[in-house]
Amino acid sequence: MDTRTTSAPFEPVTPTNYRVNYLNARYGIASWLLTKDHKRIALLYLGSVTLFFLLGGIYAMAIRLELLTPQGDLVESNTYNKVFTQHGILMVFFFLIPAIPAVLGNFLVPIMIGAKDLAFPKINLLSWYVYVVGGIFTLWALVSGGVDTGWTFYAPYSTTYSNSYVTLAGLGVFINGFSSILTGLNFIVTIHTMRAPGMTWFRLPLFIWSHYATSLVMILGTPVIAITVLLLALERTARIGIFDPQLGGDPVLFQHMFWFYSHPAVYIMILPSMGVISELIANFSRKNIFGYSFVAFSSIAIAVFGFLVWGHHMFVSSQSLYAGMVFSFLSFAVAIPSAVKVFNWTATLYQSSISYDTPMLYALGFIGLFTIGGMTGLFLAAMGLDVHVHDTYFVVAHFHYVMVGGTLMGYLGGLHYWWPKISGRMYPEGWGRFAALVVFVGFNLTFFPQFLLGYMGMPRRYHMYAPEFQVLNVMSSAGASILGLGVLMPMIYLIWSMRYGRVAAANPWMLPGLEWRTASPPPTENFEVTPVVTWEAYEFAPPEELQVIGKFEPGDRPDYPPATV
Amino acid sequence: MQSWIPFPDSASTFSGQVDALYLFMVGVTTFFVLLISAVIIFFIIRYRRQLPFEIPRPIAGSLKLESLWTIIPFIISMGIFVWGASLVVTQYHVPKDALEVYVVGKQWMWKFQHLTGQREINELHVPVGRKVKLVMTTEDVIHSFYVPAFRTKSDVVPGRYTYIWFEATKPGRYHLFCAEYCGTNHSGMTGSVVVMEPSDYENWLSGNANQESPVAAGQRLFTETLGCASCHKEDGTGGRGPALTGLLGSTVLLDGGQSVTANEDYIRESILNPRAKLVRGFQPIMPTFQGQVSEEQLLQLISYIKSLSPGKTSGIETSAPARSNNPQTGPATSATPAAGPQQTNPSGATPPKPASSPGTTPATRTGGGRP
Amino acid sequence: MSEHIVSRRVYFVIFGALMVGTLLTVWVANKDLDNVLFHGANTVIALTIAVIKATLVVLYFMHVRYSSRLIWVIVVSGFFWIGIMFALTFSDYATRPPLTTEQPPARNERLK
Amino acid sequence: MDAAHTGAHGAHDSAHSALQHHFDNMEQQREAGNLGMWVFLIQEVMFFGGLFLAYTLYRAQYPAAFAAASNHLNLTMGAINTVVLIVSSLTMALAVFYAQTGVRRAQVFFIIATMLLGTTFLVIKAIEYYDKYRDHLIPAAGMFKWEGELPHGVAEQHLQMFYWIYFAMTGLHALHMIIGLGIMTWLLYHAWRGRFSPEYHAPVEISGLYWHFVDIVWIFLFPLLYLLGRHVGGGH
Ligand code: HEA
Ligand code: HEA
Ligand code: CUA
Ligand SMILES: [Cu+2]
Repeated sequence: MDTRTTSAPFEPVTPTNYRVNYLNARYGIASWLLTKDHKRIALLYLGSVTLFFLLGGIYAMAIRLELLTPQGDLVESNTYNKVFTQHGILMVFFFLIPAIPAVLGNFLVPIMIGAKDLAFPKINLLSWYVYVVGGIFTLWALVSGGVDTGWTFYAPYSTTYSNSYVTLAGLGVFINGFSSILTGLNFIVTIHTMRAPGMTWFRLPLFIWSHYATSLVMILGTPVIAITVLLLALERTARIGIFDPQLGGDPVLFQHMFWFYSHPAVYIMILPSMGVISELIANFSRKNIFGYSFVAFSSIAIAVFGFLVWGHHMFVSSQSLYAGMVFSFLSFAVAIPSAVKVFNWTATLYQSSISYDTPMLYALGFIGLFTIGGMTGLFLAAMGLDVHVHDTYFVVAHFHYVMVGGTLMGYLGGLHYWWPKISGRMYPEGWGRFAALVVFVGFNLTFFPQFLLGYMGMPRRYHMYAPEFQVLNVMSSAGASILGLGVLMPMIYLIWSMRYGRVAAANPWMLPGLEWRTASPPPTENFEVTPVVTWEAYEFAPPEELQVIGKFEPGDRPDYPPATV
Repeated sequence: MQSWIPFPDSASTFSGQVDALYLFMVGVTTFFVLLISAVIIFFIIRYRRQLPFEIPRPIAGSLKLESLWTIIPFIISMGIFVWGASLVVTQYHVPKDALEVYVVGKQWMWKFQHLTGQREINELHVPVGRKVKLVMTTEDVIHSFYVPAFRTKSDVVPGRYTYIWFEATKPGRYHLFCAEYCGTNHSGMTGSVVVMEPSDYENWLSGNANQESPVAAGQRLFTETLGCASCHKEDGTGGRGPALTGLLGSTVLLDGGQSVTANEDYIRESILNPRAKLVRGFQPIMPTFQGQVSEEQLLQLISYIKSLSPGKTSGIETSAPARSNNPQTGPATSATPAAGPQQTNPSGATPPKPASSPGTTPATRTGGGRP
Repeated sequence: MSEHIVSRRVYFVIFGALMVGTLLTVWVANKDLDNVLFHGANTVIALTIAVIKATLVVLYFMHVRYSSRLIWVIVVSGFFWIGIMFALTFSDYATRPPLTTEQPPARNERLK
Repeated sequence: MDAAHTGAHGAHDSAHSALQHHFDNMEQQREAGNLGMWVFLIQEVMFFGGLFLAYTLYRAQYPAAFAAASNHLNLTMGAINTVVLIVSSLTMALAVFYAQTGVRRAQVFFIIATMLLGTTFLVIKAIEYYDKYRDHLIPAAGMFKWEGELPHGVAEQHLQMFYWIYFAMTGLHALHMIIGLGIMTWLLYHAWRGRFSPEYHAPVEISGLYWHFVDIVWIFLFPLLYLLGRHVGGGH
């Protein structure tokens, strides 16, 4: 257990708090708000996505409270409609899509490939500001009175009938899209051009592969949602346009354009998390990933084929049956690379050396929950079944299994795993494991009953429901309160650990990845000297051989690294 | 209604088939989840870390295994695909001999009209053991007609007709939900489908018999209220406007050389936006009726025009793709005003009413020019 | 890896070709080719000319002809993705029961 | 493009004043910039792609209306603008050429020429917009009025829809031109000060890519908006 403390005998690096690192290289608000250091920008993102997650979580709690009883007795229906819409918008666009790429990806992509920074540090900072501006527009819509279209903004309700602040919220989503695009652009260029000597494509950690795939989706998909919500907002304002049938338009075209992005967007959400899971599984079982290249290319396959299936959200929308069949077929095809990943992760554990640290618990939870979530995706992709369960709680359960049980688990696991690198402190392991357990139990209690509800026919976005659905809804609400506690715990103890946690060593887990071969927290330029990579990904070695690159002396060279505010 | 396993009522001819696929999927899922969980649990116990820094022997992978777990899931999923796709054809392929009911969704209620004239709101009475076809549209936003016990649903989309069908197998009262979010009272846009024994159904019909049938209502609109008959003749044999007898399901030659199959959507468009498809040989003299007829009245007109085509159902059999207006001609080259040879026109009189411009009546929220 | 400098001559030749393309496309747009060639010929020709012009700009003005394979892949994938968007969207619209056909109608005695 | 060998040892040119701290050498920096612009342009392709999709769908659905509305556009101005943009692409290409060869005066001259042509384009576009305003063809509720008789088989709202798409497409295109002019101003300043040399001229090159892309968008917009359907209506 004590392997992660600084007292490890072969630990070549001295404690961090003596040294100049990216956190203490500069002080003051401006040094954060104007920073071009990818690590600081990652922290800016960490703060802001957490804020949006809390807000979205509060909305989730409001949903679950309202649904305790069949009558609409807590809030009135307009309020409820705004609550789930805003829950969806905040969670999807302002939490889950940026969560892993913009926080963990931003922090780790350059370090893992041995670069000093992302290719375009200013654009990286710009992306955060764009995100913030998009967020402000959305929050502005929320405080002005909210938006009630559902996160899917379907026309003609959104263009013509809704009396809420659709335009503002749409602009928020539009602006936020560019933040995603800029992040993706930065990653693609960085991964292509900034790899350290010796870091060949097949030595890249799988985290990088999955971020590369994610970036492809961000670049190719996000512009389409941008133009779509822009047209929607303009149509709402000008009362002329292309989506409302009263104006000669076609509401189904809106759905095509919306899902052209929003289905690939679900892979923006899951792919980075899959990258995290690959790291966790390999590193906590001290074993190279089984079938590295299959896992790597399955990410690319998911990204590419993910663009071919959007019509599975429109099986009952009056889309042509033939198109529906094409989309259904392709949806099944795109499930295969996900299955390949799951099997490879499982096989990696064979004859390995598994530790039960918190990140690993999240990773194992991920595999189980993602399998359930993904398999229920196949229920939905089967047209005959989707006709029955479309727009019911079955869909709600499906996507929470993949988004919360999948992505959120991966995010929490990754956050714990890299926390020593990010903050220079260990999180409390006991609390970590306890919280992971609470999250797992709470999660299943919340969302499993929703599958049953969905098959029974309870439609989603319902403020009141038929009395026979109550028992399962109460179970779900009870689970949600456990889940809420579960996710609140890490927020508290991680913040606590920033001050009171044990000081982390450079390589607390004794792992070979490049991020573990620099100080914790790393200096501004990540490495004192550019590393030269001579080892494969997940090539585990005895601790003596895992040298930290460069020399860091306590209190040495206080002016190093050069200022890059 | 509630048993200890939560499961919905099953009350249509294909609800059992949907359940079968569902249970099969549950089986496949359970199998894979248990398999993976069991393997993982076995591994994490068997291979738990013994020494802090042990380095297990690396294993690169295995092409055999990779192919195995690519191909097996692929085969399984293709099986599910075919099953699901054939099921949807059952669900959405509307049989010809079905009893027709008109459905109009509106924020936030369902309006029904039977061919025999009965009108209902949020409650639909149907006989057991009869195929029922619903011709559906909406006055405002998208709604979705969903009867869980029948395992079927379809969005109702403004500006076009969608169709579903079912054959109830068990008398009873079943939930009807609006499944597509449609605004404030979406969750209140519910009702029930009452399935009755044929005799009860006959009683119910005769108990509510004194309402005008849609055909009669359509005829009244046609001849009196809207004055269609002044051009199309009372019996629909045509005059300044084209003949409407035998129209449904036939192919109509258009000005400009294309032709269309006349179905409900075509008739609807011709009423609301008569200039969009001009029958060859006729002048564009017909005014638009946009804003003057409600969706229900449109359905009545359509059913009257249908009644002029005895023995014909709508030209459409499947429901989901029931969108009509899709010229597949190259852009800009069709509907050429000067292209087709002009046939003689019985009378070049001016329109009886000034054409009010479409699209300028958003307040009335009655559908619109069709996309 | 170092860059290739395209000569001025190439630029002027490409420029000339673009101007010719522009004149051609305007000239041909006013001819009614529906009856001369086939229905929709004007559209096809106008788009073909546009694609050729765009290709010239991409290859020469934007130096792709002299660039690495990666740039080629990026350019091609951009247009490929647009293709996906069009193909699958129209797989819906084009397979809805067709209303308009170019064939003469099966029966039009109603018209009398 | 493989960075694995571009290594840490930038040797001679790592001292160039334009080298940013996180790059190893000028070659890597140039490559990153170039690649970044291409990736950005692909994003732009998809952005405009959504509009092209809507355009294609509705042209197929309302061919007569789109032909009629399109014939109402000013072909002469559209054609002149096409020529103006193509010439500006040539001058831009030459600006890049003189940056690569390090001729400062010619560089400055061609950047200015490009800017002037870009401005000309925008002015002509503005005149066209004004004409549309005068003819009540602005697609907004209450502002659109088709004068004269509606053509056969055409409903006014479909004419409106053409103009909606026309303004959306050309408006976004013009916005890109304006941004392009902003970039050009920045380039001009640095070219003027002799910042670019055969060793360092990536910004000129990258801006060139952007400018040519905007030209390409117009190469498609011109036939789609102005030309298709001419042969049936023959102007107005
Ligand atoms: C992280 C997000 C995420 C992910 C990864 C997925 C993954 C998948 N989703 Fe999901 N989905 C959503 C988020 C996500 N989805 C959201 C948010 C919605 C609702 C949007 C809304 O309407 O608001 C939705 C809705 C949705 C629908 C529409 C439902 C409806 O509205 O009617 C469909 C239909 O096909 C679908 C299918 C799939 C499929 C086939 C996958 C596949 O990629 C899953 C692949 C994974 C596996 C298959 C599991 C692993 C496999 C094995 C362990 C081996 C066994 C495998 C086989 C036998 C094949 N999803
Ligand atoms: C990333 C995506 C994401 C995440 C993480 C979540 C998280 C949760 N979601 Fe959901 N959800 C969506 C995305 C997401 N959701 C989407 C896209 C929709 C569809 C919207 C639509 O239909 O348009 C949806 C809809 C949706 C519904 C359906 C509403 C309806 O159709 O009527 C429900 C119902 O139970 C629900 C519940 C929950 C719950 C209980 C959580 C829990 O996991 C949340 C747990 C987290 C917390 C509870 C935060 C902790 C904070 C506190 C406890 C408060 C502390 C207070 C202070 C700090 C002051 N969500
Ligand atoms: Cu009507 Cu929901
Ligand atoms: Cu999807």
